[in-house]
Amino acid sequence: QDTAITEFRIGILGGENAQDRMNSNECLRSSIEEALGVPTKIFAPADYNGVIQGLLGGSIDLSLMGPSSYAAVHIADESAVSPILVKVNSDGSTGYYSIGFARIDSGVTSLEGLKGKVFGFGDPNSTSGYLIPSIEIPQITGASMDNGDYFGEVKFTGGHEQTIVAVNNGDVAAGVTWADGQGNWEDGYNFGALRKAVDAGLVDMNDLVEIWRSKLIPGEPVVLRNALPDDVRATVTQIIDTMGENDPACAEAIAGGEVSGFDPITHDAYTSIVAARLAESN
Amino acid sequence: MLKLANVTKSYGENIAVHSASFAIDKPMMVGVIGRSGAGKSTLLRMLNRLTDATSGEITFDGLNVTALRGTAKRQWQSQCAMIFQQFNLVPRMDVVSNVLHGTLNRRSTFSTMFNLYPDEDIHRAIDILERLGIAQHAPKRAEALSGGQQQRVAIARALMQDPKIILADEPIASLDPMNAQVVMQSLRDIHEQDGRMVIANLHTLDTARRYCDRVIGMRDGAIVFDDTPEMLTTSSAREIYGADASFSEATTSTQIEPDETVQRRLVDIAAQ
Amino acid sequence: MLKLANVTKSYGENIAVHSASFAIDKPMMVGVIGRSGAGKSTLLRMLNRLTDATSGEITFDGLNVTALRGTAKRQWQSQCAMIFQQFNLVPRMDVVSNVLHGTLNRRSTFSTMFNLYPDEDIHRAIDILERLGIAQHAPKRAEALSGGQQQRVAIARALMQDPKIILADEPIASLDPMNAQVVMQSLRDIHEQDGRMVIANLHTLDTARRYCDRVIGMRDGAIVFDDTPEMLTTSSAREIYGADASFSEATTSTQIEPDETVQRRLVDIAAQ
Amino acid sequence: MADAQQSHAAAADVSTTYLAQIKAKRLMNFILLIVFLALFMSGFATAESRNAGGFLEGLGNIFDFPAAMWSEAVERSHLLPGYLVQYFPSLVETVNIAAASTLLGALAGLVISLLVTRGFAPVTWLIGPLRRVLDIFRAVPEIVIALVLIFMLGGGPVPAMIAIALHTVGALGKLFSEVNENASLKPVEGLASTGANWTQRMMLGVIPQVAPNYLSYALLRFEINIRASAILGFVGAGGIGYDLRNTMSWGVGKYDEAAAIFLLLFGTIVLVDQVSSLLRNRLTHGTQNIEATI
Amino acid sequence: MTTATLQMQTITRFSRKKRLTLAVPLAILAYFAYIFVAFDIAGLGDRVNFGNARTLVSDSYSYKTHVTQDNRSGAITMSIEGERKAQYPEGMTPDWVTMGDVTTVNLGQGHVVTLGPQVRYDIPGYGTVTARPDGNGVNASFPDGPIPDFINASGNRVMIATDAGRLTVTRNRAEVFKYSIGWEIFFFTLDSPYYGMDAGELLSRALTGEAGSIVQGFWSNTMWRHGDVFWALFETLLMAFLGTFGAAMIALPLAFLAARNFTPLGGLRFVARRIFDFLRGVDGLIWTIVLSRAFGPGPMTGALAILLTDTGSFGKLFSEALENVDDKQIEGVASTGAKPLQRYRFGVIPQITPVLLSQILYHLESNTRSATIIGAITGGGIGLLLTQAIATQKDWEEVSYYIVLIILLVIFMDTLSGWLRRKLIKGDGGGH
Ligand SMILES: Nc1ncnc2c1ncn2[C@@H]1O[C@H](COP(=O)(O)OP(=O)(O)OP(=O)(O)O)[C@@H](O)[C@H]1O
Ligand SMILES: Nc1ncnc2c1ncn2[C@@H]1O[C@H](COP(=O)(O)OP(=O)(O)OP(=O)(O)O)[C@@H](O)[C@H]1O
Ligand SMILES: [Mg+2]
Ligand SMILES: [Mg+2]
Repeated sequence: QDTAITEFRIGILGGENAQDRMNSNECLRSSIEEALGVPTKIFAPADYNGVIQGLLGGSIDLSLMGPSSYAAVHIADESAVSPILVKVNSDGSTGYYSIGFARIDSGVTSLEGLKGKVFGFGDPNSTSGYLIPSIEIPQITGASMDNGDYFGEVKFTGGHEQTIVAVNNGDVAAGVTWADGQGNWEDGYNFGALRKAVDAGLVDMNDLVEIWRSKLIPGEPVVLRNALPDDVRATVTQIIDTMGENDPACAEAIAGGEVSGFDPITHDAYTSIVAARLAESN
Repeated sequence: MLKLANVTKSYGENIAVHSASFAIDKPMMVGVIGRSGAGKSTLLRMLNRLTDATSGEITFDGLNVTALRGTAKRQWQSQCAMIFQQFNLVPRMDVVSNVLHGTLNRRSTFSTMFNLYPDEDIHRAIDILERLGIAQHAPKRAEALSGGQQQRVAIARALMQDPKIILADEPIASLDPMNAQVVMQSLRDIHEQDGRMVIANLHTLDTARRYCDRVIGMRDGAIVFDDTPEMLTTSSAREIYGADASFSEATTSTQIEPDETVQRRLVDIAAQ
Repeated sequence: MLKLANVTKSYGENIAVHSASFAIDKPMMVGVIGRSGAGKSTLLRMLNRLTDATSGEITFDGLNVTALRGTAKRQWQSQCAMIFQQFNLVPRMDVVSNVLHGTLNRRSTFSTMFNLYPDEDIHRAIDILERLGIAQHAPKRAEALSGGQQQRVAIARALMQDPKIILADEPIASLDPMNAQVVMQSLRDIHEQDGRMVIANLHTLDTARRYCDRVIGMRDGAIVFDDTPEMLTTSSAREIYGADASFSEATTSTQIEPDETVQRRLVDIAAQ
Repeated sequence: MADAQQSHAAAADVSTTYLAQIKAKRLMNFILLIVFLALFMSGFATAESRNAGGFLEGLGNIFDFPAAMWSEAVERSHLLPGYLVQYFPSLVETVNIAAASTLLGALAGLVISLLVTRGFAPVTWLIGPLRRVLDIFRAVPEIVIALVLIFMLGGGPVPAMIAIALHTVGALGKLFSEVNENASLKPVEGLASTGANWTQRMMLGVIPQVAPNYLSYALLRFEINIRASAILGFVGAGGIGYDLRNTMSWGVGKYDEAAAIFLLLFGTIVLVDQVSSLLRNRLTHGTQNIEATI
Repeated sequence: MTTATLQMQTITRFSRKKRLTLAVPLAILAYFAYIFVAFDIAGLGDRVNFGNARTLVSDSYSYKTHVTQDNRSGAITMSIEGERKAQYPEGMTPDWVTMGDVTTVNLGQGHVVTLGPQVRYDIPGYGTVTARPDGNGVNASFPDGPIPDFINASGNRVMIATDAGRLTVTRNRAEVFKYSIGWEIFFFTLDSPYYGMDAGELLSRALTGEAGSIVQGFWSNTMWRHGDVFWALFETLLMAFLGTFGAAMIALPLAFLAARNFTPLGGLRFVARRIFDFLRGVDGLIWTIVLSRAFGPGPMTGALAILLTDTGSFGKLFSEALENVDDKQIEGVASTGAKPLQRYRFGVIPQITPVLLSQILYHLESNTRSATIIGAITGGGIGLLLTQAIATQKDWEEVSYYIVLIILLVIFMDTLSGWLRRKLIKGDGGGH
């Protein structure tokens, strides 16, 4: 293992504007830079794959990513990264749900109403936007997710925001995205992609209706590259672990919603996700 | 028939044709002579309406040609065929197609676009080519022909228009003397046999004398001579060509042989 | 000095030069004549080692030229300058740079890569251009010059090599008679004033007669004549050029005027 | 004698001027070279510092990705034919997008190019504005138009087709008008003298002259457009690019599919490339600058 | 041959030509018909979203100001486009909002909205709508008669969209949108001291020593982020520049390997050519993905991707140029005893420089466009900003801004490369 690093690189993803994302993670960047004493940079590629490749290739050191993306990295190279921390919701729970939703005026209220219609996934590397629903929904419908099998067509919209907009615009009849499932539907729950869309003024939740909800998905892990020196790993872990108490505003900014902080986690929590992903692979 | 009244064309400062007036009462073969830049081409182009006159009026059988617009103008162009010094054929198209272009004004845009020419037009085109002695080249591309042959294709296109007037702008200037004779003879024949009016710009006096019924001389845009060829003396030629004492007819001559030989050759060529 | 012994060059079946042998004992001006395909160019190219002889031996002052390889071969090339019919200059580069290419063999690869030549070379290049009467064109691109001027640049490049031998392969074939005289005169001057050996392929008998001290005639790859110009009778010329009875010197002549006039003109041109 | 001296003085004069000139030029070239190298080096340093991974560190890993893909593709090579069949329709869609947009773009480019060529244009004051329109069409990257259109029309091939067609109009319009400028006006005038209308003059007088060059440029565009259409698939415009992106970003587990799609796409591009350069060579000789203006 | 047979033949020939000339447009038509079906163009009418189109167009030349009342606390916030970064600071309001016990929002044309515990909207020509949100719903009341189309009301929500603006009332909040023309806060954000100043005043202040802070205010505008946008443009240009020139430098020596007259070894030539084909055939975008494993996201990855693709293109073009060189010049240089490198330098390079330069400059321009696209994937440059702005589907004015910048950049590069081409190739000094 390296004894010293010259640079620390954070990869971020999510639906917002690249620059907004960089701005909301600025607090994390500066505290890590201060603690490690090396230049620290943020990178915001357009899709999940950029960060995954970065972690695998060793050009990204830290990322907060979806469980499925983590699983993708783990499958590609077991020794590349490990999850260190997980987001804790404000009620103390960890984890979230994949939520299926449709426009209220379409009259669809459940998966049954969607037969023959267009269904939208987010990004193929998304846990809640693809992986989990692609396994759990067929168990309910009793048919595969192939085009024309149950749904008329299954599309990838490209990301959570795009799914929400697509459903809201009627481009797809229904879609899946993620939410913590706590709080009011009108607000888009306490946090998640729906809440962000509501806060950004993209949608009015009164126009939408929930039609399906997955089993609890383990929360988004903070992953750290294994090849980093131990002291770096320890320092970074320490900063984020105590973020909830020391700088709650920053914790919310990087988590993208109300959280109480971050708790330690290990790979064991994600074995089911890895299994799901392997099942989806060829 | 054809009447020009004070027809003037100016390009900015430069006056190409200056108040030209003349009248031609019956179909005849008219030669227009004058040195380079005298305004011969401009005069012919205004007759065909390729160029618009600045002022003055051209009338033909009472029709005010200068005032025509759009379809009526194109209609007039189709009755007043033009032959160019450089032939102005479509080089990559075959001879018959080039001749058939003479019918464009009569046929619909769509049908000409897709080569939908009536059979009788094709028959006529071949007849005309036959008459000009180049029927055997009908399927060739225009660019594959010699200059004299191309000029005859251009004449065929003009005849295809079935025009009242044929305008020829230095039709033999790009040709060797041999071919020049053939082309001029063809124009003369057309005039004599079909009774069409032919107006030809010529750059040689002897050609004008030999083939034309009337000669118009231009100098610096103005008409300075208008009479029968017999009246074209060396002194009047000097007047037209700029009164240079060193002027000699020989410098403009293209005559090559006594007539009999030419006639024999013409027959030979036609028979090829 | 220069000695060829049974030098042969064959291209597959085709034998371009067939067992050529001759010796030249002192610097002189040698003309090689013969009709197209006789092997003149091949002979010169073998001398310069642009082409390798198939068999035979060329020696120069005891040095076996045919056996040279690598640096030694290039060394030889630099002592044995070549002038081509088409000048073979670099047209996009200026005249002086082209002349300086004559020093390439002497200078290091690195410095020449960046066009870095010593100042004294540049001075010498311009002096040579001056001598050939084209110094005023020094900064121009070679492509901007007329044929005769370009050929003089090529001669300047050759002189820049400071060669023992100058080979010229039909140096005047692409030039008009006027320029041809200037170029031949320059070659003659170089021979006379610098005492260099000049071997020139020529396609006209009168040029060979007028400028050369010795004439070698080739036919079908073999040397069929080797003597002074005075011995070059019409009958020996017929032998060289293929014994065609219709052969007449006039067809190959480029002479334009009596000598005095040419000389005057040359002076005029040089003074331009 | 005096003459010789004089001429020698003249030569010295030429020498000094030439030396001064050549030294200025040398210095200029040297400065330009240094400036260029400095720009290049500092540009590279900037790019590297703004990049996540460094150049030298990354160089060793350059084959990781292809190797991962390769090993998976080899491991499950028996599935390959199946994938090729499965994704063939997507390939057809991509090629169709390219073909339709090239055709549309070439037809519109043909008309516009005639409208912007002096001597052919029926309305002279339109030449300037239309040329600016062509410039703008050429300047906008296809992806921009495609993304905006996807927003309005939803995903699928149509936005890609329109986006590529617009760009093609701009590119071909300009190239065609350059070809037109070299066309002879004589046949056009000849036709005008018979009373032919504008359409007839253009179709019969101009098109036969320029058709081979047009065709050659259009073929080259088709080649470029296949690539463009595959790329637009990446942003949701359908076709094989969309499948490639989905399988590639899934990563391990679907690399074999990605490899199959890549093979399809690459094969098509190479095929079209070879066939079109063969055809183009036949159509025009001396195509020195053909690729240049694209 | 008689005239009659000639005529017969010609007619047959013309009917063949006729069929051929008709066949081409018919084939094109048939193909378009197929495309019409295959791309389901008929169904496009259903899929097209005119609402989106309208948003896009109107957004790109206008902006909206949100006035929001939190119905629980009664707090009023005002911001442009509803963005937190563009909130009106305490004590600052647009002149059409009057704060007080109740807040009056004057939408113009007689449309007035009053916010407070009870929300009122006076709609000229219709009447007054009131709504009193509480825990049970919004409790709206309307003038008598049927509710018109521009009102969308349910127990939990009332939405009124008129030409003057829009009012939405839910249990939690009441929100008014007022639309105005222009790109507000394009130059300075609301919290900047220079906000709302006209050009004359800015100029006079700039002259009195505030130029630095004025530029700073513009540069660090948090809404439009001109500084970041500039960097992004620069990154895009940088990728194109590095990629193009890097490729040219690598391709030039390799091109000799692929040229028939410089590499007599057929095998080597074949290999070199296939390498070029491969580099070209795999598009830059795919190279980006391949390279991002090794180098991670960023502009260098993009530049290298362009470099790889263009090495392929240049290799092909340069080797073709090399095959067309004139041997006479090389032979001329060789005859002086020049060494091999010198032969290339003086016999070959001057001949191919014009072709080389013009190709490189053409590619520089077209790579500026490619760099936009590649940046969208690799995480750099204006392309990323643009795709992200489009993906979020709300900042269309920013999208327009970026598009205008991209067009200007490409047109600039086009002009520059044209100018350089004329200057370098036609002008003197090409051989050096
Ligand atoms: N399109 C034009 N624009 C400007 N000036 C023109 C144009 N066409 C002709 N001219 C000028 O008008 C004058 C007459 O030209 P015109 O071509 O009619 O002479 P011409 O007698 O046919 O000469 P030539 O024997 O050389 O064909 C010349 O001075 C010419 O320069
Ligand atoms: N590179 C080559 N490959 C094959 N044959 C060649 C080659 N160069 C010359 N030859 C042949 O060698 C013979 C002599 O050619 P060479 O060029 O030496 O003749 P020449 O006397 O210079 O003729 P010319 O006056 O036309 O220049 C000719 O038959 C020619 O075809
Ligand atoms: Mg004329
Ligand atoms: Mg020779």
